[in-house]
Amino acid sequence: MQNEVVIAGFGGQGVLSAGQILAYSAMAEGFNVVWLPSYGPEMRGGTANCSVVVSDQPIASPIIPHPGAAIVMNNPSLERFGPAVKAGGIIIINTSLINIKCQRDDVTQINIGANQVAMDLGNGKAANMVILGAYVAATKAVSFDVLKATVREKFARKPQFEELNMRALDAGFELAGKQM
Amino acid sequence: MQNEVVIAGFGGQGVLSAGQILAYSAMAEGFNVVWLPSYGPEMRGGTANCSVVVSDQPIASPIIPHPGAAIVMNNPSLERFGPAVKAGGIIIINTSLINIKCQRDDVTQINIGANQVAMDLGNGKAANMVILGAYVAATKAVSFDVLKATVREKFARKPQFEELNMRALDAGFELAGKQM
Amino acid sequence: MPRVTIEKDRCKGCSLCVEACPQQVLEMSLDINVKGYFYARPVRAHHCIGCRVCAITCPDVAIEVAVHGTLYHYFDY
Amino acid sequence: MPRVTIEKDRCKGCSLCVEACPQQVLEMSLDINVKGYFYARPVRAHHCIGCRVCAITCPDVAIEVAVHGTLYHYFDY
Amino acid sequence: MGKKVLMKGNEAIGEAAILAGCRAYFCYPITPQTEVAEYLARRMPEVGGTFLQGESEVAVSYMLFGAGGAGVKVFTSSSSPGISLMAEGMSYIATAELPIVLINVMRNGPGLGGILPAQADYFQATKGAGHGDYHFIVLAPSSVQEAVDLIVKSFDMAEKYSNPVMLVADGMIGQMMEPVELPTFDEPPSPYVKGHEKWATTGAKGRERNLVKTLFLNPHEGQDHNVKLQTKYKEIEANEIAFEEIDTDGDLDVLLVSFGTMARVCKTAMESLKAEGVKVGMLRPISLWPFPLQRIRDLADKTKLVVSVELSMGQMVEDVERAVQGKTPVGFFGRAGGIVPTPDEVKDGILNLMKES
Amino acid sequence: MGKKVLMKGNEAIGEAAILAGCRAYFCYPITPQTEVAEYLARRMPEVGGTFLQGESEVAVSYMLFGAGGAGVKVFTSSSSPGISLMAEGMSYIATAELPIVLINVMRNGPGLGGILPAQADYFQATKGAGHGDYHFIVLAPSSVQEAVDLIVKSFDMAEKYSNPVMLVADGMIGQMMEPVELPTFDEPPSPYVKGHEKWATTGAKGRERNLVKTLFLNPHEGQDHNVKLQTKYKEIEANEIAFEEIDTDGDLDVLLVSFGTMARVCKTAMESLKAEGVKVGMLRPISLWPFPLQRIRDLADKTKLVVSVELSMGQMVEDVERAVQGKTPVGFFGRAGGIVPTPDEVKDGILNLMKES
Amino acid sequence: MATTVFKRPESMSTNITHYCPGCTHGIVHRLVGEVLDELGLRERAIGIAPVGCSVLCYNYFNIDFQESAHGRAPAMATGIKRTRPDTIVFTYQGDGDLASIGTNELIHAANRGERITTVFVNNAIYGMTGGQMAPTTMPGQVTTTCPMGRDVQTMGHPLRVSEMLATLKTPSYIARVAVHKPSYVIEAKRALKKAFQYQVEGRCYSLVEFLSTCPTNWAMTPSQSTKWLEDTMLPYYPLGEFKTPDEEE
Amino acid sequence: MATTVFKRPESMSTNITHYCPGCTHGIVHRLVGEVLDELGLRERAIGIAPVGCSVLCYNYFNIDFQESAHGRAPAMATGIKRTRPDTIVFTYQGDGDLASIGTNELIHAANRGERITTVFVNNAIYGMTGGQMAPTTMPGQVTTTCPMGRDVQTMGHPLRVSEMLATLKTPSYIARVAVHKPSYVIEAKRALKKAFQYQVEGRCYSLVEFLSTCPTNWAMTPSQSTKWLEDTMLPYYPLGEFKTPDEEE
Ligand SMILES: Cc1ncc(C[n+]2csc(CCOP(=O)(O)OP(=O)(O)O)c2C)c(N)n1
Ligand SMILES: Cc1ncc(C[n+]2csc(CCOP(=O)(O)OP(=O)(O)O)c2C)c(N)n1
Ligand code: SF4
Ligand code: SF4
Ligand code: SF4
Ligand code: SF4
Ligand code: SF4
Ligand code: SF4
Ligand SMILES: [Mg+2]
Ligand SMILES: [Mg+2]
Repeated sequence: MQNEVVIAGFGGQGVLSAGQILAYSAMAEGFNVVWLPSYGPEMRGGTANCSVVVSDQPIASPIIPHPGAAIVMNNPSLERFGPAVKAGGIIIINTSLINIKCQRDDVTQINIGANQVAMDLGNGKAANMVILGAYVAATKAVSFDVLKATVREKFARKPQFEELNMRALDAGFELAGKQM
Repeated sequence: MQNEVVIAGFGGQGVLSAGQILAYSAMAEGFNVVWLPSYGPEMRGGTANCSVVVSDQPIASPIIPHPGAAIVMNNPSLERFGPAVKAGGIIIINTSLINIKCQRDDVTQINIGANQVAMDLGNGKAANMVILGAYVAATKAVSFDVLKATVREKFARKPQFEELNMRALDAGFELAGKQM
Repeated sequence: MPRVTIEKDRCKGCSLCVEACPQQVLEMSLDINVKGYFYARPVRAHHCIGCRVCAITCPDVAIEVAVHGTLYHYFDY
Repeated sequence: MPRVTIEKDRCKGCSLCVEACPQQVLEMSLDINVKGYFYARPVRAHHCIGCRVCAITCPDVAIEVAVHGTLYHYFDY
Repeated sequence: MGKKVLMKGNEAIGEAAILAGCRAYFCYPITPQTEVAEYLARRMPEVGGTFLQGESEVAVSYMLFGAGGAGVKVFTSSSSPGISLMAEGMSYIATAELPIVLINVMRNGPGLGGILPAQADYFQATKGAGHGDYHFIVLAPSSVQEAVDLIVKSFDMAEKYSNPVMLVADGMIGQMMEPVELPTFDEPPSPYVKGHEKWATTGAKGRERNLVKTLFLNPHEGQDHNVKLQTKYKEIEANEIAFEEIDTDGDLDVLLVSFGTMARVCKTAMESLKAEGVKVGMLRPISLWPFPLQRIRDLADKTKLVVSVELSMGQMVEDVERAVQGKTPVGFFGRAGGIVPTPDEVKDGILNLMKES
Repeated sequence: MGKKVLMKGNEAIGEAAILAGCRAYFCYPITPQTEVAEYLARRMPEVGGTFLQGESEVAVSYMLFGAGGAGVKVFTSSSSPGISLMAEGMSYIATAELPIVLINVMRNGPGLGGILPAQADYFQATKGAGHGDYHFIVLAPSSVQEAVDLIVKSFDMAEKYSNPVMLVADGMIGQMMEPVELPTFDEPPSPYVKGHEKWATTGAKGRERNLVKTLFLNPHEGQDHNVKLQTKYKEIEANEIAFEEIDTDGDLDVLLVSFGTMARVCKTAMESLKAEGVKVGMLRPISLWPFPLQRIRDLADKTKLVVSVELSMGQMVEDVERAVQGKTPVGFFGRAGGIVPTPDEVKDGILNLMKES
Repeated sequence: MATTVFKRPESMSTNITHYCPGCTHGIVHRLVGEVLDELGLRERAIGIAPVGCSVLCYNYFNIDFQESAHGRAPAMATGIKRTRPDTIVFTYQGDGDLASIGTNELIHAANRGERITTVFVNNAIYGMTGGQMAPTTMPGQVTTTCPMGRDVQTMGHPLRVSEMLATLKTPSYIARVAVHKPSYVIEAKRALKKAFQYQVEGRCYSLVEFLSTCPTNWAMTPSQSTKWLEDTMLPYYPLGEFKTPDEEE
Repeated sequence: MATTVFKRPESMSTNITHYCPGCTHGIVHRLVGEVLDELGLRERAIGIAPVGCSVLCYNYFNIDFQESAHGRAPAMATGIKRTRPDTIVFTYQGDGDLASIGTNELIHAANRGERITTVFVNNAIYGMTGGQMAPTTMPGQVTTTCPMGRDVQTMGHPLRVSEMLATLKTPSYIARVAVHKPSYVIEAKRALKKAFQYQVEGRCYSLVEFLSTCPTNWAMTPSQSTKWLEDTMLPYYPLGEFKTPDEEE
């Protein structure tokens, strides 16, 4: 079993930490895992992305040109990673900020208005959790309970965010479930 | 034909320039020549020496562990280079400053009180010319006329020294001649 | 009459010009430009005195100022 | 009585001590030491007041000064 | 070994140094390894150690010299241009036989280049950036776990041989997160180098004074010191060659030689090559200096082609050629500019080389 | 060619640069090459050129970059530790393809070492002191005359290939005096690099602006630039390999490979070896990079033993091994610490190696 | 008819900078462009880019440029100006570049009296590499390499480059200005114009230090940054001309 | 009974120095030895030798020593003192070493407030390499790399290190002294003792600059050198304490 996902968006959308949470969860489940950020030019702004590989075997190449899934948080990310996902894979699209079409018909597309949902929950910053919940619902890369436990641990010292994030994960998980 | 000589003494005794004059003379006669100074520690004081190789063939190694001749201007120089001269070679000893004995019986020793002679001529600094004259008398490495011409040229702009140096060369040449 | 022009897609939304304008001519937009920034725009253009303060403040050379008729020389620049 | 001692073979013949001594105690030699230098030596030892100025001046720590009896403390050193 | 934690390579590198007993870290920021510094800026004070950001890499190399010469375990991290600025210092440190440890998280060059992963400092690391005859021991991890393990080992080797050790990783290893088991020790390693009392400068109380120097004005002293160094280097060559072999049993169509991240890409490429019926094996040097010359030479006898695969325009390939001694053709596949080739690109590259050879 | 004059190597080196058209020299003093600076401190003003003593070798390397990037012929000289400090700058200069010329009058190391002659910066010069994939053209004169000729040639090569050139001499060549014929030109060479208008920074008057840089943040741009450099290096390898062969006709008992002063000592040693009935020949590389791999490989076919003779503990020998490809045994004879072996020591060393092999 | 009283200077290109929103590097760029325009120097000018956030500054000017290694811009400028004395050469450098790794090149270019101008952007931090301490970082200021704030007991006090350089006898002009508010920008431009004017006149070294913001690594909004600069940096880094040619000539 | 009122300090070895006759490096050495003795620091002291004529200075002391690369002594001292805070660490550096190639390490060690002491020997020339220009060379002074004399128009004015360092807020003690005559030597020792005393007290960076002679490369007799120093150097390099701890604390 090997699951690969690339998570991409603007800097500040929390794509790197969403990837890390996924990686922590995978490790907690006893999988091998590699989290690899793009670390572009040495300056602020622009886009960010990371890839997470989860496997029950030792992971050879950390470079995944054609991942099984992509989570895209904005237009440039869809443009860049949409075509890369392997046939039969999954693309999770943040429709709150993406207004272009994904031209692939050989992949499953899941549309989540992540920013909107998060805003409705009280804080737009939780958009990354919404979409992460959706990803786990769609791929079962890790168990949803382990994912939630990881997030809970991570926000243990900020209970106000813990609650919000739990609800964000749930919301994404449900929305994706409906589309499967 | 190849002639090698090492010229050694205190810093300031003019051993490097004596070697250079010899080298210029040899070049003027159309020989190949290498002048090589010891360039010891990066600081003042201590001893100085140079070696001059004159040959009618291209000169391969500039390093002459066993030269045909040595000109030694003080005790440490005799101690160091006395034993190095090849058997059948020549050692020219500045008896003005050397009070130790050269233990070799397989070389020709020529004793010149170079400082004394130079002092008598009016300037102790010409000791190097005295002993150079002696060397050329003893080895005929270059023609004495060419040597004198070289020195004359070198001191063309300081006529007061030119005269002194000519007489110093002559004195050394004669003294050595008598000992051959 | 002075005219201030802001090149929308050059603007990075720092809002320094808005804060700097002595005449409250400028405000930040509610929608985003191609780079994803809220951008500055003149909303009270007729209050503009052509003083150039906004343009001088802008780190992104997004602002141009033109003046019709009398040019008041408030400061050397 | 003060006594100034110069270690002959440490001396490099700079003659700074000779110039420094307020009592003209020291002079340069006419013969050379093992290193080939004319060296400084006390020639009017009985004039020495033990002031240490020569020793303080010597770059080669060649001079020692000892004092018998009263020690005049001319300066802090 | 303790329990597994998920760590970013750069942070794991910092923690590994602390686990090895190191309590002194001097640095200058440079991408893609600045997180080592940022991590240790927090951690060193917690464990009572020294963290200092120097004014430049040149200065840092001599802070290492100073601290190393004072007998403490000392560490730094930098990246390609920063390492170049340490060239003089590295020559000095090796000459003084100071047991310092240094990691180069390589980025793409030459010049200012960029900040993406590369392995083009192989020559610099193994043949010496600085002047004169000297060697750092050079080790190349290919995972975060191995980086941790090799750093701990580096401090031991440095101490054992009184010789500096350089690790070379690429930006990818510094930036990625992987689970690691941090080593545990019955007795925590000392922050001081064993036996330093004999040579280190700590104040000459109750002993002869110690002197740490690299000047040898007397040529015989210089020659002797060089011979001493060479004797030590021979000993290291005899003891410390390390590599991993994968699928090298039996006759081979092609033997890949590759290190670090590139070797991981090769591992995946090997699967596809095997699927196409190619008998492929790999030797992954872990010690780049000393280099596993003899083992590659032996494997060359039973392989049709040896290919050096590097994130460079071809550097280790020269040592591979030296190893193979013309027994079989040697090919090269590489990329520069920070581009890490995909397993498929590597596969295609190998197939092409096989066709040509 | 003009008439013969007796010149000290270092002074001849300075004069040669001026003859080649160079009117810009930046330096930092270091024995055994300081006389180059002292000579040019007088000469440059006489010919209307620029002489500047910089604050350090690091600074000097970027003064070279600046002047080179402004399209002028520029020169520097230094010695081993000083060259190490230029490691970063050299990588930058090679990346920006600036046609600068530099001489390393090598002294004994590593570390501060001493000031006596050595050849232990072979690795540094040929494999790159700096980071990343780059090459200087590296030339090694073995007499004062050849130093002069090669410096003049270096400026041409630098211009032709838009590539820096490094000469490596040893302290002996810098310090000794030999007769030299200084080259004469019908038309004095220009102080400016041919075609610099296309790329050099001189003020963007009446043209597109020019940009001299080494940053390639886009990996594809970085890869392309690296490929461009490698293509040029291949061209240089094809055109510019230079060496001298002595007595290499017929079958050989031993082939010596040696450069610079050491090759001259070998020449004398060869006479004694022949006297003892040994069939000995020598290949003296003049270009160290590119290295005469193929020619040595060819000669290896007809010789029983190849020996690399160096003023080092063994560096060029690795390239010799690469050249020989196991066809015949490769031996090494060397000295360090500034000791130049006598012809007899070399002879004995060779005889011993012949016995062992 | 409308008169354009403010627009992008000729010496700048039309590229949009990569700087963060509100980063005052952009203002300093524009001032350089304006001064080059106003003094008619575009075709004689050669800029040197540093390593730092402004490493790409060559993209924003329409003049000849060289890009330096970290800290070495003054040496590079020396190489150019000594061999091309008719050009106008300036370095553009951040505080990590100029006041940490590159202090030696700075001091010696200034002390030799190189006929160049340095545009020094002091934002009290290493911007490009993500916010490490600089020698200019303020006491107590939190950065990634002084996570508890700069402790002057172990890391010393911030380096005042202009004051230090002004003790040198050689340089012509040293001034410190700020660009966080329009009134300061106007003053800043005056100083920069003087600096270039002196170079045109053949006088030696000039430097203008710009107090500048780094909203990203200070973790502030642009307008908070402006206030922090005013409240924290200004008192420690007083503005003014520290050295003018007349003093010495 | 005779009381010895002057003899070689314990902290020095008995080796005869390699310095030229009349070179005042020797005096500075002795002062260091005397101060270490008088403060009882021999067994805690670690010296750093520079590259310059005093490269071998470790031969003349009976204390732990490290030998640095050219100019890097303050960085080396930092490495030692930060990891061995109970030792007393000093660098011994010439003007080429400290004021040319090593200015960066000097300034930043001083500005970080390293708890070390620098013994700075300014003889206005590169002694060891045979008399090249230093940043401290006097206007008009002839050296092998400024054979027509230092021209301040092209090479700038001599660098006054102590004045420059004294503008830094951090360091504790900066003083300039001379050693060409006994009365100056006495003053010099007082300053040096203070500098070490401050280090013992845990205060931060101290530096004493010694104006020193180089008879060989100045091409003068020792006593001519003394006079040249007095007449030429003293007016440009005024003696005194430029910074003391009390000022700032
Ligand atoms: C030799 C070297 N060391 C380190 C770096 C990494 N580096 C790039 S930019 C930078 C700091 C720049 O800070 P500053 O000069 O203050 O500029 P800013 O980004 O704040 O404008 C550093 C350390 C490098 N590129 N080269
Ligand atoms: C990197 C490097 N560059 C240059 C040198 C050569 N060098 C040795 S000593 C010296 C100058 C020393 O002058 P200074 O510091 O004034 O000491 P002094 O001899 O005058 O006491 C130089 C340039 C070196 N050893 N290392
Ligand atoms: S020109 Fe002056 S008044 Fe007009 S918008 Fe700009 S700041 Fe406001
Ligand atoms: S100052 Fe410029 S970038 Fe900032 S908001 Fe105004 S127009 Fe936009
Ligand atoms: S102690 Fe004083 S009086 Fe005596 S010799 Fe020395 S300087 Fe002269
Ligand atoms: S001062 Fe010292 S070295 Fe100089 S002459 Fe006097 S005793 Fe001799
Ligand atoms: S990181 Fe700071 S200095 Fe760099 S562009 Fe952003 S705000 Fe400006
Ligand atoms: S060269 Fe100068 S500094 Fe060096 S020992 Fe001689 S007099 Fe002293
Ligand atoms: Mg900054
Ligand atoms: Mg000096």
